[in-house]
Amino acid sequence: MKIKLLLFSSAADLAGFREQEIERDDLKVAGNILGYLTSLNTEFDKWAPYLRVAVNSSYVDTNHQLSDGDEVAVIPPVSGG
Amino acid sequence: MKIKLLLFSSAADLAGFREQEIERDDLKVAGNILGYLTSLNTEFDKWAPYLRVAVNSSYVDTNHQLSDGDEVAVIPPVSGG
Amino acid sequence: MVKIISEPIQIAGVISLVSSPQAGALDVFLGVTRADSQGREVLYLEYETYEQMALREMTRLETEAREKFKLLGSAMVHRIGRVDIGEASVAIAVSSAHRNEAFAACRFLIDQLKKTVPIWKREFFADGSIEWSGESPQKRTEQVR
Amino acid sequence: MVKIISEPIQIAGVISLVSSPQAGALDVFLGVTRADSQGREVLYLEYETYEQMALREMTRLETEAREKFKLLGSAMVHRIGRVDIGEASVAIAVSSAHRNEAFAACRFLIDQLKKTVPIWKREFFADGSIEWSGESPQKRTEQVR
Repeated sequence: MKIKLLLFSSAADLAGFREQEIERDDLKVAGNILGYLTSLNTEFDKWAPYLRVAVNSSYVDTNHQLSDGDEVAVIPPVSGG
Repeated sequence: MKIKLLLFSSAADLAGFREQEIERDDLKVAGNILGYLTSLNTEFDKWAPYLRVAVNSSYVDTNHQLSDGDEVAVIPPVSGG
Repeated sequence: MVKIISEPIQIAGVISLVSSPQAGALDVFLGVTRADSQGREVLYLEYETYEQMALREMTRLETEAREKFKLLGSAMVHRIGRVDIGEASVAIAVSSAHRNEAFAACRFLIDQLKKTVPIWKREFFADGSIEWSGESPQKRTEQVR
Repeated sequence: MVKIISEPIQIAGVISLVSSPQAGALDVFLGVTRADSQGREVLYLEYETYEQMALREMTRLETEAREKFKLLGSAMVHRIGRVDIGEASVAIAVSSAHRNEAFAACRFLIDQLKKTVPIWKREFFADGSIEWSGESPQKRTEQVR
């Protein structure tokens, strides 16, 4: 699976980057992205309950099937307003 | 009793004036002003339940004692906003 | 801060009256002249007031709102005279640390203003008729029918 | 009408986006940077966004509000980048025939915006620390203590 990963706010700080093109066989559903992030920084394990995933600008469930070319965003708790 | 009477909105239309200095022995309490107005135009009788009286810029009960020099205003249902 | 004016309401000016470094939320309500009044076409409105008492009542309402809600600032501005369609006749602005109080206080102030502040609206209809708004014996009779 | 901008919000312009000859009531909410965040002195805020998705979410919320309430107009403008004390980070304006809908819709839109729109606030404190606002595992731990 080849996707474009976008990170924001505290998630970008934890990962050390904001945007990455990734191609990995273990990315099938949206939730897999959190496993990938935890492999980069174990702090992501604690963050998992707070993170939502959006695919192509819409929130999705963790079992949402990914497709090649998807833009996958990790959304920490929002604080606009 | 000598007072300054102020009328507004529909009350001014019914009476045909907006302001009058009046001196009358039968003005003791605020409610008496409605009797005086009815003597000018019997339509005021129907209006009585809709009119409030203010003395010196504050709403008062109909049994509020008047004093010489009071500014007495007849307040039809308000419609600001 | 309460005001009665005859010119168009400058909304940015009203908002600046309530700003505060402690304010996190501002709510602003505008009452605007509508082209429609219960199905009848309106050309414009005219407002009159018992100014001295209206200012006193508005000040009393502000004091009450500041006691009921944790307000940092409040302003009520009512325009009198002719107000054309789409123009604001009243602006109410409040500021508070958080939005609950701002919304509740703004709602309170406009609701109370409409009940007690001596200001009267006259509607100028497209059919040529002119009527005072608000309760009257005539309207009550019409409703009963 | 939804917008994300980096300049100060011009409130009169936001209001003009929702005006309508049928509108009798406009409600405008402003979220403003406070000098105080839970007892700590704030110097300024910085907002970042996932812009494409934020605009999409804001548009979705407007559509939902227009279905739930009888709105004549609505506008949501969020500012990003640095926002100083006393400046507005967000403006929401709605218009409707009567005030019930305007107040309810404005409240709905700011509440939902704070829940779902991907915008993040970073607080720059007077003591030199810099923190993302919003829920986090650290804050949860502190609360449990």
